[in-house]
Amino acid sequence: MMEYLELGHIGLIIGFLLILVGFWGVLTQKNIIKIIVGFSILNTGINILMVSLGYVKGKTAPIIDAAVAQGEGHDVSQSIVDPVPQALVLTAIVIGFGITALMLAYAMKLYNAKKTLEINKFNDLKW
Amino acid sequence: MNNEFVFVGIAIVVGIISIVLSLVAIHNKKLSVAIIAAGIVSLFASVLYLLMAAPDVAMTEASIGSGLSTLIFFYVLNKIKRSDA
Amino acid sequence: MVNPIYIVAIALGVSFAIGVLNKLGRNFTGSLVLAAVSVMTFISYQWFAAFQFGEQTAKMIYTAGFMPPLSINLLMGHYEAFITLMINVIGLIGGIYMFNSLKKRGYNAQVIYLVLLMGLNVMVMTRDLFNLFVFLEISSIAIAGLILLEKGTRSMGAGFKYILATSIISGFLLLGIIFAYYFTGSLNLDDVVAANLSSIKGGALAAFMIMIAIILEIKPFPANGWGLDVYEGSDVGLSAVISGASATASFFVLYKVMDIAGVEWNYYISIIGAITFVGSNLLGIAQKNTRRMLGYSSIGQLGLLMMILGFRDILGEQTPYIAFGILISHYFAKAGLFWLSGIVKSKSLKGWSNIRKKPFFLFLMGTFIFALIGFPPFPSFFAKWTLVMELVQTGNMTWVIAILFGSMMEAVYLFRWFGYAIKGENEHLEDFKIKIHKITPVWIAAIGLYVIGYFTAQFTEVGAAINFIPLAFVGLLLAIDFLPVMIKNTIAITGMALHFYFVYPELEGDTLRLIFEGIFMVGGILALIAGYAYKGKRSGFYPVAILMYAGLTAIIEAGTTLEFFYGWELMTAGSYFLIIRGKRSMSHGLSYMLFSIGGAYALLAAFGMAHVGQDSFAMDILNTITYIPTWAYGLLIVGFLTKTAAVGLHIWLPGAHGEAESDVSPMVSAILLKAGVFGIVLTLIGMGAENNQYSELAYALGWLGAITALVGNLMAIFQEDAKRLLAYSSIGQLGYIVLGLAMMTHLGWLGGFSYVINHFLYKAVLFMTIGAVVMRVGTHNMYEMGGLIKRMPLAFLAVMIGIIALSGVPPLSGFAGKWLFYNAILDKGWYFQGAVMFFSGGLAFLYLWRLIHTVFLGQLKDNHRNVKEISIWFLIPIYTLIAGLMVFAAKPQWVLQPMGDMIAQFFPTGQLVWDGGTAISQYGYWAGSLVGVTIGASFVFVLFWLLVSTRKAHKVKQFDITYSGERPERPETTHVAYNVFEGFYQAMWIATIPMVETFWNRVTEVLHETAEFTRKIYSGNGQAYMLHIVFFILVTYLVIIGG
Amino acid sequence: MLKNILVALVLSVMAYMFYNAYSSYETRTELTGMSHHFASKGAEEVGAANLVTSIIVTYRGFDTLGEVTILFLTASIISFFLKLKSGDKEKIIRRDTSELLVTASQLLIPIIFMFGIYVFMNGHLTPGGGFQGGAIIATGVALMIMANPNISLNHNVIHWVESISGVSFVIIGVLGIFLAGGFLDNRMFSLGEFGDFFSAGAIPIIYSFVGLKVGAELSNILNKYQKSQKEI
Repeated sequence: MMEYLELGHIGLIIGFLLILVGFWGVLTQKNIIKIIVGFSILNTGINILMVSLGYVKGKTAPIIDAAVAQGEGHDVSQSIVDPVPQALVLTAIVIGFGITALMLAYAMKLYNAKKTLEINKFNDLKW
Repeated sequence: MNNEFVFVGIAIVVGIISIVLSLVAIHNKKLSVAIIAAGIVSLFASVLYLLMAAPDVAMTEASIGSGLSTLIFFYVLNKIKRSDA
Repeated sequence: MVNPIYIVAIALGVSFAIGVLNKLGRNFTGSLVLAAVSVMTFISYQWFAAFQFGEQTAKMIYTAGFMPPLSINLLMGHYEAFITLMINVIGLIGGIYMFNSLKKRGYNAQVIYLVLLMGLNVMVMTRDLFNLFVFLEISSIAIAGLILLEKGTRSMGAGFKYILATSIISGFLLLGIIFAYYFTGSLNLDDVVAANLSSIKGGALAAFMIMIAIILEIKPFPANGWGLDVYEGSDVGLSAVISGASATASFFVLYKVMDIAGVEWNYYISIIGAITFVGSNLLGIAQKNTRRMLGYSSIGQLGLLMMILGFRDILGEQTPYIAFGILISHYFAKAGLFWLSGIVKSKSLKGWSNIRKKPFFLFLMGTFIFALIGFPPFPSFFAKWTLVMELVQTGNMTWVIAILFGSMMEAVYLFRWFGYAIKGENEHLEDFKIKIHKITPVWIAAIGLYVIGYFTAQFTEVGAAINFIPLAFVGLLLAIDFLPVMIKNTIAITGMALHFYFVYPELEGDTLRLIFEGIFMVGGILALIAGYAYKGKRSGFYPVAILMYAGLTAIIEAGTTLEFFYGWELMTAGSYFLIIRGKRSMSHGLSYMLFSIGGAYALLAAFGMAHVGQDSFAMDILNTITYIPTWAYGLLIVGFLTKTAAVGLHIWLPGAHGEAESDVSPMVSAILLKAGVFGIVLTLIGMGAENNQYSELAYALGWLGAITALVGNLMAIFQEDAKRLLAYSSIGQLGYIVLGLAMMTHLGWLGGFSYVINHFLYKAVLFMTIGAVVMRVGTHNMYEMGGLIKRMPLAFLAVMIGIIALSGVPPLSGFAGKWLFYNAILDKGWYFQGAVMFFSGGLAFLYLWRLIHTVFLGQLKDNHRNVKEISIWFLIPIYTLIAGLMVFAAKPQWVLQPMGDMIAQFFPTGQLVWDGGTAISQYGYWAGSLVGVTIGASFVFVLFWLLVSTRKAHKVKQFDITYSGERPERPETTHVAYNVFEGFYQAMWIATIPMVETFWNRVTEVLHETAEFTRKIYSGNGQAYMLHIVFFILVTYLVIIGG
Repeated sequence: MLKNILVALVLSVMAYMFYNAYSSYETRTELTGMSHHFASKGAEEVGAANLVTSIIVTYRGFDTLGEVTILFLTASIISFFLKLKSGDKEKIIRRDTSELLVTASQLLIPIIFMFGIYVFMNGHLTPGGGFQGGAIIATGVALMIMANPNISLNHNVIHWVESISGVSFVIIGVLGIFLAGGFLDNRMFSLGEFGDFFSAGAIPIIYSFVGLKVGAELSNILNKYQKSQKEI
């Protein structure tokens, strides 16, 4: 049991749960703004998941300062967490922001067009 | 080692709160509440990132994920409310 | 060589710079964007050329100067170069097409377009999973932005649904990528492949998520409502780019990525592809909106490509060739159709009747549709051929059936659409403007298809054997379509004569082929002579007529099954166009096309089976089929029977032949039907001729022939339309031929062959004469004619001779056929079939007399008082053919003896013995000239006696009729010929229930209803679409990874 | 309601899938694969103390280019999407902006800008970098707009900054091909003394351009949204 009480596992669980909650929102809410909120929660979940997968137990941030370097010859790889997922998450956050902004612009214009935010009202194209 | 346990404790608390808040964000009828809740979820996520030794991500999440996103959400909400009036 | 990274650098440099340069005006920025795309095109072309024509090997480009997996690397290999070239070319042409619509929305739209292309390029080249994700997002977002080029709520809704769907998909992709990284410690595609994810615990799930996301990008059925909405709702230029560039890139990404998932995924990909291909094409049937229908078709084609990708282990080295053929055809054809739809503007299928007065539009549209269906000479034809050959070879018949069924469905809706365009009922023709920058891209796409088709053929040994000269001749006729009939007709006839002259030496000695080639070529020339009777330009007639003849002659000359199939499809296409030229023949043309395509697919499958175990495509592999041979021969027979219009497959014929133009009816009846006969002859030879091991097939075929003869003749009796009467009569006559051949004896074949020649001669005479009469009197209905003997005695004489020959009474050659037949039946012992034949032979008299009696005898109608004799241009071929009939009647041994020698190769026993002009069989003898003299003498005697005995009969004038003081409201009903078979009808009405038609109508209805019902899942609700996606993912998950 | 049950069902399958993924996870105790290389050789190869920065700017600089492009794309789409229709007049928002907000913003904005610039210029040494710095600058812009809703941001400035920094980013990338190992290689300049401000080759320069570009793009997006408020 104790080995699961660790940041990686917890992050993973939180991430998965947020993804599920996000999907729930995306698939059940009729209001477009709510759907977008669902997406942003979904994205947050994925990001937490990514960082968790890069976490190495008990290691510090991947910034090589005096505390990490500990003098010449020390292998830095023994003391830091994985920097790659962090770089990826950074990218993912920015992409997520872009998409959210775009969705919101759409939401605004869709509302302008039909004065409603109900997603099932926008079915001019079907079948 | 001690540090780690404190971190785990904080993470669990933060996690539970953010899941509750995310449910609030999905189910609250008021859009403004939903947006703020989602913003706070994002903010708590950046706390988690800090715990997991990812300060860069934490900064980005805090500024873009919870800051600018929420701001845009409110722009849109504001616009929609105003055109209702 | 320019480093491919410059594709990115230039695109982004220009995009970023436009933020400042936009002050110089939108035309400038637009041109700048096009210039950038040109440079990108050049870069990818340069690489492609180096791979294709040089010795270039794949080049890895490392960014940041570090080796992967540390940094991101791009690969420029042969395929990458080709795919990026495709993307950039369509980007360039499409950019020209969209120039104005982009300009209208400002420099931002122009920039987005450029970035979209850049994103697609990188998607193709990158070897890094996360980089793939980033650039996939770039292209998705760019598309979501460009959808807004089209204003209005519809497109906005479509765009929003698109973003929602792609966000879900990219979420899964990201999850998959990060797990793949977690398990393998690398993001590099090659590393991940090498790590063999599926062998790691949990790795299979990571691979699953990546794969399913990429597959979803290709919009698999049914999780593709969002994609369809985009095709329908966005600017057509964008739809063309999505279908041509974006779908191509996604497909390539799937190809690139699928290695990480392990071999068992091949199978899953095939299944998803098959479901998509069949499902989308089925739903396309119910579609009335052009763009959405094209969307269904696009998605369907991508499904087919997915199937091919899944088969890559089965198809081996052929995979790239097949995928290339399908991909490039779809790429040009679909883009071309989208572009066309942007010019025509009409959204509904029926509105396309706008273009019927614009032959070049029809040409373009036809080119694209035929390319999509996989007709020659387009690349898809060769690809589909190879695909079916390889699949059958490896025992994957089920897949072949799925592919052919899906293709059939696609043909249904595309040809229906084409039909609307050619002869829509819609009378309000909205004219549209044609802008040069919009039509040029369409032309480029069409020409590209032809050129690439030619090179695709050259690529394989068997394809390189195909003779493209006749097709080039068709192209020439198309190019000179603006000239008057006189010139074009002469050129066409000269061309055919020259062809026959050059081919003749090759066929000398091969009597079988010579007979058919003679019918096709000589008959074709004679029928063309009648064409001089037409005035004006007769736009579009000559290319399609020659197309049909090119196909026919290709069938005869075919040395390989591919050449045969190639000829068969050309012939189908040409005859389809010929048939639909008639006034009311559109619906018949459609059913003709569908039956023909169905038949062609049966042939294709059968050729595939024949190829199994025989490392050759030569025609003689048909003689030694070993793989489920009964099925193979059965399929061949069914395929050929669609062309001979055997009962059950005949419903297209009466309308198609009856409504065709006067000189087209003989072409499609007397000449074209023989192609089916030729095919059956080849099949029966293949079945072993005298040593036939498939007697059950031949037996069934025999009965089918007998019933066809009966039904054809029976139906002919009910016709009031002279040309339909002849058409039904043809069905019956072909029944005789089939029965004769099916007997598989020397005499049976001799009878069948003499019918082949006879039917050609007299049916050409009859159709041409009646057609010419119809041209003069302006109606098909016999009861509206009458007494025409006075106005057109030569036509009367021709019809007279024709029906004597047809009915098989002596002295003309029809009797020879009958005599041989009855001998053969006695010989074979098929008495029941013989009885049916005998009965239907009697029926023939019941309708034939009407051609003389109703049309030529009796009172001349008022409005026909001044009609002239039929045109001299019809009389020349008619009397030439009659001369042929006479020769055959007088000297049957001239024809039957060599024919007998030929048949003896296959049926050495039971030959007819010739004694000079006298044929002797075991049941009696027949001396053609003696019979002729006897009958001729008795005929003269009877005529003389009649003349003498009716000397005193007085002529009845037009109004010399007693009306009993009443004037009938419809005078024509008093005509003796009107409803003459009322009594017969009451006895035989049961035969007139169109059971066959009802059956096929029911089939159509069921398909239609299924489509109509299924497409309701596309409710238009973006959330439902997301649910579809999630559902798709999870169902696939449960199926593949399971519990 | 039926739909919610269906969704719940679907999500439980998804939860099952996630459970499978979770159960294959084991706590990581050491770096493997490429991350090991980054940790042990990264500082030496690229010369940046912040490994995340060196990955973002150099090793995976191509991704970052894409990322910047995505923001650029969204900004472009939003600006033609939310563009006022010709003929629409902008309305003046009459709102009393509080004295406090105006004063505070006047005081704060320069500081925020300075901070943003500091963040991206020190990206190779400390946490933060172009994206964070850009976001901070955009926040300053947002504050500016909030303090005075009728302020018309000088488009030209934003566009010039965005354009020039974008083009420079690409040009530096191309320079990398000629001066160093490949596109976006930072070693075209000397790596300098590890930990110095002027070190890590081109990273500070690239990250500054990224920061400026991201800041301009985000400000652009915010500005468009703000303007759309004024649409009648």
